[in-house]
Amino acid sequence: MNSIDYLKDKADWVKKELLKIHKIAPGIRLASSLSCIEILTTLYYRKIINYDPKNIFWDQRDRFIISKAHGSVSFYPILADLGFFGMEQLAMVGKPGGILADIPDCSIPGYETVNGSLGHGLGVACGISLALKRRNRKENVFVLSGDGELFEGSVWEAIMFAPHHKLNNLILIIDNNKICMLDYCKNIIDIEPIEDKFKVFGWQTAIVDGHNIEELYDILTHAKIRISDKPIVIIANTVKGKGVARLEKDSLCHIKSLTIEEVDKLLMEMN
Amino acid sequence: MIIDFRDAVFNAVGEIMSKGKDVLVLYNDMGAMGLDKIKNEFPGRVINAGIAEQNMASVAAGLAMTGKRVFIYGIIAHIFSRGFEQIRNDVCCANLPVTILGVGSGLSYGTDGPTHHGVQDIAVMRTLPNMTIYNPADSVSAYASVKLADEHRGPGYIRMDKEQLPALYGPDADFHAGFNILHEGSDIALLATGVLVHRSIEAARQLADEGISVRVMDIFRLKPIDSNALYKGIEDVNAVLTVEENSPVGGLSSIIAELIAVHDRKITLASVTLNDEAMMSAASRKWAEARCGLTMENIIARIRNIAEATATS
Amino acid sequence: MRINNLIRKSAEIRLRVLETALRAGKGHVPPAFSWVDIGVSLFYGGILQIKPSEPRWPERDRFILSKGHGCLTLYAILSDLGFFPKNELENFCGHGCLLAGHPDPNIPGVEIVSGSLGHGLGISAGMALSAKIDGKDWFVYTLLGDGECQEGSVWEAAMFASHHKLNNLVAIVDRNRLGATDFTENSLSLEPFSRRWQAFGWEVVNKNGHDIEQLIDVLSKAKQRTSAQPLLIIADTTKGKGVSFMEGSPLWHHRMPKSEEIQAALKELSQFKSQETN
Amino acid sequence: MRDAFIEALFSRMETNENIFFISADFGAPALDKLRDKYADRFVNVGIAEQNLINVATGLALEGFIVYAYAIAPFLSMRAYEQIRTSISILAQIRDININLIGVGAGLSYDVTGPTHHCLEDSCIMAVLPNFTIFSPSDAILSEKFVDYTLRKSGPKYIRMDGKAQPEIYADEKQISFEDGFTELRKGSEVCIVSTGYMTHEALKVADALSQDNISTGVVDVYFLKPFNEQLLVKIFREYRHIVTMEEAFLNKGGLDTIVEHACFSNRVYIGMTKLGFGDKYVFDVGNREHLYRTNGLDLGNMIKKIKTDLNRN
Repeated sequence: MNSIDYLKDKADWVKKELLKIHKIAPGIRLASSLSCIEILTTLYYRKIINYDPKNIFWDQRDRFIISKAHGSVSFYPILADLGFFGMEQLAMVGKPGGILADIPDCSIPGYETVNGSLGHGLGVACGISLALKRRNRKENVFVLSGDGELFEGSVWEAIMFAPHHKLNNLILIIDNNKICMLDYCKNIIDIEPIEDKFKVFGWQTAIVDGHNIEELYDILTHAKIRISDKPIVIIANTVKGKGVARLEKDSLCHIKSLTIEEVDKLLMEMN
Repeated sequence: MIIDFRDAVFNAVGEIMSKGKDVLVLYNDMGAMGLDKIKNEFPGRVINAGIAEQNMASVAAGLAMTGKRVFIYGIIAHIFSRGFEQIRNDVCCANLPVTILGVGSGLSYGTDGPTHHGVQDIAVMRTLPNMTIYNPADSVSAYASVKLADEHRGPGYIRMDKEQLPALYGPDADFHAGFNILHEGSDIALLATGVLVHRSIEAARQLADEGISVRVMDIFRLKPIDSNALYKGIEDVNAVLTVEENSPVGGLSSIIAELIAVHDRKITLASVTLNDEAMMSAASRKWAEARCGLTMENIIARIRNIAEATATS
Repeated sequence: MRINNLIRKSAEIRLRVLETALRAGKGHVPPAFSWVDIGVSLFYGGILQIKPSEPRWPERDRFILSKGHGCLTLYAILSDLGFFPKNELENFCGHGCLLAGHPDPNIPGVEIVSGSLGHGLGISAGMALSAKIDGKDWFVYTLLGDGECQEGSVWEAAMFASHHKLNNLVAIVDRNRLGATDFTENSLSLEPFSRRWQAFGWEVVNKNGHDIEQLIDVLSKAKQRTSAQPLLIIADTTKGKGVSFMEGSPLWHHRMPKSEEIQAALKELSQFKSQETN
Repeated sequence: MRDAFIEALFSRMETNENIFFISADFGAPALDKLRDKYADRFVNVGIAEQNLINVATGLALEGFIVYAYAIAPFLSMRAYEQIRTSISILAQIRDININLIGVGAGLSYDVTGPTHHCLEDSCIMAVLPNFTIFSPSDAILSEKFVDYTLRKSGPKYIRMDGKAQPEIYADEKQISFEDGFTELRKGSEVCIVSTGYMTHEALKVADALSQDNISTGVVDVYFLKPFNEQLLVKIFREYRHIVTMEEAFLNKGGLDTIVEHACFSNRVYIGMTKLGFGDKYVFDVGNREHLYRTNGLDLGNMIKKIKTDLNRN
């Protein structure tokens, strides 16, 4: 099977597992976790990101910081599948004795830092990138951030910092699903066009369809080739609640849950 | 009757808004049903400031300086800490009528993890001069807290539990003292705040059957403390146990230690608090409470121990 | 006031700033010098509608000094205009005096507590929003330092102000290119500065921050603008302007001149007096 | 104090390649040569305290021993949530050695107004799990602490006075980082417990009291967290009155509260006098001495207060 078909299959599987998790942990941020499935799948299943599940803090790993941690429950099945922890954990999300919580934290293998409060990931990633640079190491630092996070001033401090220090080992992927918790971002504070802002702040930019695995694979592979001394931002346009019609249409989908019947119906359709 | 804290609080805010057009609400993209209601009722006066807590506090100060009465709403864990310096300099230094409505006291965000736990905010907000802090244990006192904060016309902070809790107070209850006695007793005073007031009352009831007479006081205003009045409430007992779902540093246990020291009283003082550690995400509220001894069984056991010790000494 | 008089006023204010700092042995002189001409344009150029006899006049334009460490200039101007007696300057940082090392609203004419950077623009946005809600005509003028724009909170406020179309807000950046220890472009570069603000939805104009004529020209048109955007004036300035050896030197953020330096500085700043007699 | 610390650190950077120094555009004479010589291990992040903390975290995760340097109130309060989330919580899971150096504890920036005052840092930092809080009273102590920071991982907050202070620890053997405090003077009646700048005042007070034949001891506590409760309580028991002295707010979880906690929970019931600042911002203008006077903390007043309290017992 070629890479793209393989990744598409994996993305489907991740989505099914995510829905199953939602059945036992209705408090997870489902819609936000749905919008980044293809991004996570592409990063991990074709080793765009280097990792070693047997040696989680392997010093040659690429660092991956999930700043929108609340909306990354779709990362759980991937980590389990790749052997970061046992598959049985997926059935214990949010349950006593399990290691996986509704909002991921740094005690989970595969997560590098504490998140769950927005606007920290990029700054911490800047520190890591700087450390790697100063040690002349070749690993990359990937950050997955939400778009609503860009409202936080701390993110802009980091956005200024990275190009100033020529952190071209830093690749920021924005899951641009255009919805915050309560409304479309543009109704709260309109930050579009995001790309223009990054450009004038000294970043190399790219825009992709965040659900198109072919495009993602292509751009992420290229992003690792350092052609300039600028940090790279990939604005991945996505749909919050992707693949679930009821969520896709709802500006409040961040806080919406599906009923067990709805999940079962979706799972059946996917099979 | 069980009413959500947020509903009670926003009912009170709505009433205040209907009386004066200069009342505004800002929130950091954090919702509540009660908020939606006032948003519809008072268009243009309930503003989503975005996920930008620092700016929200500064904007609130700017609005308040030009004659507005401002409420700001968000998750405790983020709102008190992300914009702390703005709350301190812009709101408290200038002593402005800005009331912070925070949801998620203690571990009420449970498995959402330590970034969402509101366990340090009492200690931190208590350092702010001019700040008044309310930690209501039910929706009736939550509603009253908003009204009291509004009367006060200075900076205020109201903590809300995310879970629904049964009402402790009737409609005629008076909250001006900052605390109320909810269970009479004469041997030991159990001073509780927030969610654990409920468990404390239940513990006192059970202990009454064993012949241990426990007075339960709901300390819902944590700053300022009416030192003399509160001291009167514990003057006659042998021992005090403070109970809170909060850090062991700077919270109710500290408040009462300070109070007793000021009055030079030789009194047995013990406290039930969370541990000085971050509760990682897989920790549900129940799990964490068991870990730190906030359970009914442990509160009762602690009181029995104190009762024995004070009886023999 | 004619432009020449304003230039003279600037020189007078600079001299007073230095004298005040020397007397107290304290204070940030170069960051005060860099915005003297901006301050003179605002306060003496017919821009700010204010009443020195009634500092809290509700219809006044608000002036927010966000870079609080530049307060010596504000003190000199406010005392000169009669907001408080001039002899208060003599007691700057003295025991029990009115004027502290950073401004607070106990001082007539001062709106906010500043001294920590990155607060003023958010507060100003709140004030401007309040004026919009109430349908008031007054404007908010905010002076920011350029190093201050390294604070994330400034960009939060920048987004907020443009989103809420606060065209009654005029921010002026004192672009002296120096922070406390280094050039801003060395510590955390801000350029392309005007394009960054434009990307955040602001109308931006660049002016020479020591050219009073230019400054008054742009400031006097601010209230007639039809654009919905808030206005940012990037005023290119020189930190320590007016004393040649302080100008543009990173050493001088809060250093005090020593004996010969004092004489030299006073001499340079007093030149306007001799010019007058000519 | 800070120069002694930075000088010592500078000399360690020669052999220890893991030391990284970052500053939020805040300087010191001793810092210039560090920046010149070790340009690859120094970064000025700009006036961006929040990012200072997050960058520190990233560097520490990659194995650097990080020193993050800024003015104390901005470091501790502007970036409070970053410190809480990216350092305090993370340190429970990951081994990170981060040393936050805040300059300007208490009122050391006397005339610069309340935005630069820092009367709350000991409390707000103490409430954060996994932190060590170091509060030195002189330059020797602060210099000696450098090797401790290299040896002992984990997050630390170092609150330094902004002004040079006289030497206390000319005899370095008196310093014990294991104990976290030094009993500078032994006595039998009054025990003054102090930290930071106030230790210098404490020694003056002790002199005055001793002249009046009141046997006075002085304990300089430099580890506010972890607080060596067991050993200190043992010392307290040898006295009949305790005086706490800290340049901080009173009754807000600072040194006074910590001492009270320690006493009550160990059933030490002796009289207590607490010297510090009341619940208001200090807007008075003047040097430190003047501010002490306007806040009732001039030497004469402090001694009078202690004597009054002594006579009451």
